[in-house]
Amino acid sequence: MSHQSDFGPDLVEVFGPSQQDGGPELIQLLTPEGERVEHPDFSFDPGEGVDEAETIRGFYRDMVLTRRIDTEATALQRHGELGIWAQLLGQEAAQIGAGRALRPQDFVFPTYREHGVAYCRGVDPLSLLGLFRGVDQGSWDPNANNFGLYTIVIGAQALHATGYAMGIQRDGAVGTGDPERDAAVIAHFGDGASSQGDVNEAFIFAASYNAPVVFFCQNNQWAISEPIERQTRIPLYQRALGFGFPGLRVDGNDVLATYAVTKAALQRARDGQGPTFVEAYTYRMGAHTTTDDPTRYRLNDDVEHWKLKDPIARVKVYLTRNGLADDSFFDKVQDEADELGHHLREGCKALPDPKPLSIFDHVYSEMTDELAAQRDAFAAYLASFEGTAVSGGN
Amino acid sequence: MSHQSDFGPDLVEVFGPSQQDGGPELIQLLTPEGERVEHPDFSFDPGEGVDEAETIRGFYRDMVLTRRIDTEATALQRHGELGIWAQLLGQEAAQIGAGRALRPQDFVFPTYREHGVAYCRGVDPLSLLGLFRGVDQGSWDPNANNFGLYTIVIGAQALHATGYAMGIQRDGAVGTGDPERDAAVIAHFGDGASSQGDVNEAFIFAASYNAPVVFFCQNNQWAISEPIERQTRIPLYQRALGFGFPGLRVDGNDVLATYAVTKAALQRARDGQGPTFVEAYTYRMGAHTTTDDPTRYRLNDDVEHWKLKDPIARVKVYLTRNGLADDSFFDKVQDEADELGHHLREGCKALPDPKPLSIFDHVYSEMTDELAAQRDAFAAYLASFEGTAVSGGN
Amino acid sequence: MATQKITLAKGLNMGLRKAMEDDPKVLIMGEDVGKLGGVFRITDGLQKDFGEDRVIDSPLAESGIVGTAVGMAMRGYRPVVEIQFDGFVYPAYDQIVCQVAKLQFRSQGKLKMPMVIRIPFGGGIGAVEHHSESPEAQFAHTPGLKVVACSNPVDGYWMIQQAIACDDPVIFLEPKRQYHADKADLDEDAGPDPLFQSRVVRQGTDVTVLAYGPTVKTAMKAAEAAAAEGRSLEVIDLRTLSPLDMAPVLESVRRTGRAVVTHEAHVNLGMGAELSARITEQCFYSLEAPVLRVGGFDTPYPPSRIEEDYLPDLDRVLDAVDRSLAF
Amino acid sequence: MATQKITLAKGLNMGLRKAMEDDPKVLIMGEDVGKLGGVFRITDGLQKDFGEDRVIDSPLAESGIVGTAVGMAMRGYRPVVEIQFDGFVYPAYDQIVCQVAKLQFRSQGKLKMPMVIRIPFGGGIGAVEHHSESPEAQFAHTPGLKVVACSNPVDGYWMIQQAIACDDPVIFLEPKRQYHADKADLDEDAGPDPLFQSRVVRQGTDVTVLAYGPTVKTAMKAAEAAAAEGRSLEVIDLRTLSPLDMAPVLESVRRTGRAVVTHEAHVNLGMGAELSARITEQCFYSLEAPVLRVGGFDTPYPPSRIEEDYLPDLDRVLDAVDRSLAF
Ligand SMILES: Cc1ncc(C[n+]2csc(CCOP(=O)(O)OP(=O)(O)O)c2C)c(N)n1
Ligand SMILES: Cc1ncc(C[n+]2csc(CCOP(=O)(O)OP(=O)(O)O)c2C)c(N)n1
Ligand SMILES: [Mg+2]
Ligand SMILES: [Mg+2]
Repeated sequence: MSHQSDFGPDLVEVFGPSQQDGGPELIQLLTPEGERVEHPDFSFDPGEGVDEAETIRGFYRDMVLTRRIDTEATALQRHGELGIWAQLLGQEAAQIGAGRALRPQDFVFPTYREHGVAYCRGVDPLSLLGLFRGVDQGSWDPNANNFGLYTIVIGAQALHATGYAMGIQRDGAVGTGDPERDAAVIAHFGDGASSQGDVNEAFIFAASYNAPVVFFCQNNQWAISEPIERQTRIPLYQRALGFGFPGLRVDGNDVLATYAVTKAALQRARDGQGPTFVEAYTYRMGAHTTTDDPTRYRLNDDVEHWKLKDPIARVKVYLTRNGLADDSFFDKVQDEADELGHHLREGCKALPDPKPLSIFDHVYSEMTDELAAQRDAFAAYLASFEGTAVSGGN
Repeated sequence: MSHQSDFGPDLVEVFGPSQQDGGPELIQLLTPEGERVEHPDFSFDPGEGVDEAETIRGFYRDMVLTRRIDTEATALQRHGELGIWAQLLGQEAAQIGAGRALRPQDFVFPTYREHGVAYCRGVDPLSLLGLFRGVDQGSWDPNANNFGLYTIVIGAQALHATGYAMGIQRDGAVGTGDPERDAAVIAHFGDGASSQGDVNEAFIFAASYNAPVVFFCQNNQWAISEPIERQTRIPLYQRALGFGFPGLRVDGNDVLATYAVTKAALQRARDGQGPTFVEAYTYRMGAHTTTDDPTRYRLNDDVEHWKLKDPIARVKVYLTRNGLADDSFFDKVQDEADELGHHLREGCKALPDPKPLSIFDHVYSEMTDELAAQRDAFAAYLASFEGTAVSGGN
Repeated sequence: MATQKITLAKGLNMGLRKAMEDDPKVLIMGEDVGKLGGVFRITDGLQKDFGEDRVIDSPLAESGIVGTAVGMAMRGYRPVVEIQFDGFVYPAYDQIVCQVAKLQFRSQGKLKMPMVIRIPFGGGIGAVEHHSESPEAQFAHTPGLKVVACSNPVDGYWMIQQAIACDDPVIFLEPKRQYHADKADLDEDAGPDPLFQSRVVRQGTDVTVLAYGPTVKTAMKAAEAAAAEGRSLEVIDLRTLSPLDMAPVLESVRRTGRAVVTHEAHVNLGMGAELSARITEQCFYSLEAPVLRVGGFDTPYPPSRIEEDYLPDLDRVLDAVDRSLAF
Repeated sequence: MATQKITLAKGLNMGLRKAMEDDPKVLIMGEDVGKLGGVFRITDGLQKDFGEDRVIDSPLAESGIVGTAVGMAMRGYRPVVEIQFDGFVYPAYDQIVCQVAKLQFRSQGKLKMPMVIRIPFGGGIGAVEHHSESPEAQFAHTPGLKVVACSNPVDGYWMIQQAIACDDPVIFLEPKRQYHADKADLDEDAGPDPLFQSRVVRQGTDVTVLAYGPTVKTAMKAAEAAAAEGRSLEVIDLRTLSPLDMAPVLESVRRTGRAVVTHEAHVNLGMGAELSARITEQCFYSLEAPVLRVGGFDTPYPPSRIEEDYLPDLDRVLDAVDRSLAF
């Protein structure tokens, strides 16, 4: 039997050195050193009659502004203006590559970290701060930019995305060949989320109904303090093979490759060819959130190793070395970033606190008598303090 | 892009004709015609110094008795002695093959249909009836035969099995090489259960901790009225590949192959090589349960097609054709079956109804005062009717 | 239109059909709801007539069913989810309480969540474990959800249509024991009562008995038996459990001074607890006795051979009535 | 042994360490409980000292954590599961109510389920959605589970050890807002009260205030403020929510004739409803006023900037006390 009991994958291989940088299956079009490279299946195509350099400069700008959103918000948290902030430092290329691959009619289901994708969809970055400041739970209109609300319960949105995609199928907006009509959905989640039942059920439903959804997983190597090895012992993109749809691992720090792969996956969905799993292989350079202390669980060496793969630096090197952008361009982007920073700093402090009685709003499409009575009683209670100072506090 | 958007599995192929009988990957050692065949990786090995024919005759006997348990219970339900019964007709080889591959120290987590496995573990078939009669919820001691209670919530037991296996690891009862010590767990579930989050999470945990568990899925092609295609669009055994452990598809109507494959998978687990997914490819010949009406959702042709693959008939043909068993043997097995039938018929009617006050027992390890008060009040209430006839009923 | 005699199962089936005819956005999702028509046949014939895209057999995963229904609702559909049995709603519990219930609040009304989750609930059918549960209190405790329970064929027909038309998520509880029991006359012209209104189904003067779903019949039988002994029970079919419609309840208790609540769910933290608390808060000086509760015991649901001992029946209701009157 | 000053977080950490030292079968499972020591550091240092096999970082799946813990318990271990935040217990709800709660009953006592599920609960920490929930009523409504809530560092130290020693599954609620708040003196020689006993923490004569977990502090503050106004409040820290320890509650209410219950959970079907119902059933003639409830409103938990308006505070407790006395 011992021969027969000796089958299955060789784990040493799986997380051996070959994997450290994503392994051979990593799809890359722009190296950390800023060199363009070829890939047999994927190439960077900005689209009919669109200037390539212009597009890449646009990506650069997007990533710089996205990073600025992150650093400003982090600073605002330090200054007590935000309760907490989920940092995306290091994941700019993954988010801009995915965000720019979308068409207006596509719909996005984000986690709590998709600030770059939100920016691509035209959501005012300021409105992202409300949730972290505690003045709302997501103030943008999901249907205004086809960008859903941040979802905090890990994995829940993967099912919403699949259901939304099933709705698109029922609207006959898949596989018609009309580029303005055919739509797809992208579900964002992290490496840790891949362990949740909901995410795996989403794979089941998407495969069963061949739903037009792209499962976009940013594998930033960590779920708070837990390394990717705790969630999977094989490369994560291979999870899709168990459900009968393709899985791809792209260099998540390479905006060109992420754009190309996501665009292909989205088109495949719009064409009616069903779901795709995209693993954007990247690294969480910051803490899990501003309340986390990564020094308790990870080595600085890793972080240093990944610094060399910075998603923005490689594009800057590429643009400069090939004379596709000059200082005036970079200065202009810098100025825009400063403006954005100003907008966020000033805007954040100006975000109005909700009114106490708003607690009772929108629990239902119309307030029930039961709830109205509770609200009125509370209003009367609050009124009873007018003039007098509430001693307050618990 | 259209080229690039054109990747992924060809679904026509997946459920095309090649799949109908399990496809090329089906592991088979005894054909429906009763011919022994070779397989490159698996062979039937009854174990050191055990007579092969004797073992196969034993399997035949096991399957006949198991089928008799099923037919008797079905009849008892028709006569109103059971509220419901989950039939296993057609799945005898899958259950006996798996059940006989176990060692005493292994632990079994069954569904509600594992009557054949229960029989292999030495659980009195009569005690299986209590649950379906409504006198208990499983009256056997799980630790007496290392056979857990029937679990009705689909998939829940897959996690229990994985946790139990993690306990075995902590007891140092894996990979010691001591055949009396090393233990494994087998988790039974169906094709429909493979869609539940719990089952997929069990795959995640088992892979992450390399737990000594065998996921034994009887793909009987149906989840009540839903065909396997609703749950997966690729052969189910391939699900395991997405989680990083081996998956195998065995002819679940071939007791020799099921035994060989399950035995190998269990040994692999005991050896510390981790989980294996075994898909026993079979067919639910009966209704889902005695309350189901399959004529509403499936064609008789399928059933006829599968009749030709009967798990018992092929063994009888093999034994007779090769002169390994004579009529006296078959008669003896028949007599044993009749005895068992008698035991079940008489025993079932004799199963005592639970006492009303037993409702309050074993809710907690010791009855709480709160519950004792409730019980006493109910006892007093019941006593108040003594003599008088309770009008009763809702 | 002529009246017709229908069972609860028929009423629900007709109501679902009507809702699907009236609004093309209405979808049905669940396990075995298609060809089989559901294990209770409530969706019988609907897939045949409305197609597989509107009557959707789902993979075997409740969280998946409710979670994808959320996405469909966001896309503008009105999904009606069937949970096969009460005891199998729990894998979907997270999606229901954290997503379905909260999306309107989270989005400050920018998103609507017009979803109905149908749950055959309660016991008395001789089933195995997990097939006879009464989970209503857990949903009623969750703000953002509405919870209703029908008790008869005519309500079944109307209430399911009203629940589907409601822009809020509605947990729709169906007393499975009644599915194929008594028939009633449906007169479509008569029209429905508002969905979120309780109804006095028998007038009385001595004690108010509050019931919903399967216990309405129990309460009515108790009232008949009591009448024979010269006691006049007023019976209220609550129909809506969240929000509660307290007006008729309070009006009644102020008259009778006594109330008994009966449900199959565990007494501890069951609907009876909330009703007792509210009645006492609002009728303190009218109460001649504390509100008494008759429900399932605070134990798991027992094996079916003794379920009738576990379930409230007319004798236990009458016993509570006696105790109330003895105060 | 000398007494030492500890926070609730420290008390729980020490209690867990003690339990692991005393019984090698005790295991800790959860997300980030290892190197990180949990997001609240309650398991700080335990993996370092007891190893990865006893302090187990789990994949990110709550149903998986609780479901595998069930299997470990069946194998003879005593798993202590950490749920990272109250709002994330729901993916495990099915395993908790259908398996953890029922296995002893299902097996007629042949199986034990000695599992502790630790849940940091309640609000007031300025967190985002799902991080400030109070799910206790849903678990207390489930027979087979025991539910306790600690309110101070010393109880934290003892109660966690007692819960781990208990052969029944215990939902162990920790008021996260108090983790690093006030310190208290732990005198190990003093020893604990029984786990399932409520405790009068302040004696009074006018109104009985019932609280648990985070609201015990609120109630104590209210009692002080009331005393300044010449009103004497008796405060009871319930400590156990299932089973309830009604004896001291009834004894107190019979003396004061008035009761106010306060908790952060929604009022509708919260613990206050059950306490009101039981008190009214058992002290009907002693009550001078209905039992009044001060809790979270019947809305989802609001954005943190207004959470203090949502949460019961001393003013709202005093307001209820006034209303009770005005009856
Ligand atoms: C159901 C649930 N459990 C636990 C948490 C707490 N939590 C928040 S983020 C996080 C880790 C998520 O890791 P990953 O999916 O990799 O996403 P990342 O944060 O790395 O982007 C955890 C455990 C949660 N939000 N939801
Ligand atoms: C969580 C849950 N949902 C629904 C059910 C109702 N149900 C009982 S058996 C069954 C089908 C199971 O199919 P499969 O897993 O293939 O096992 P089989 O019955 O074919 O052996 C369903 C939906 C259940 N028991 N548990
Ligand atoms: Mg991550
Ligand atoms: Mg099946």
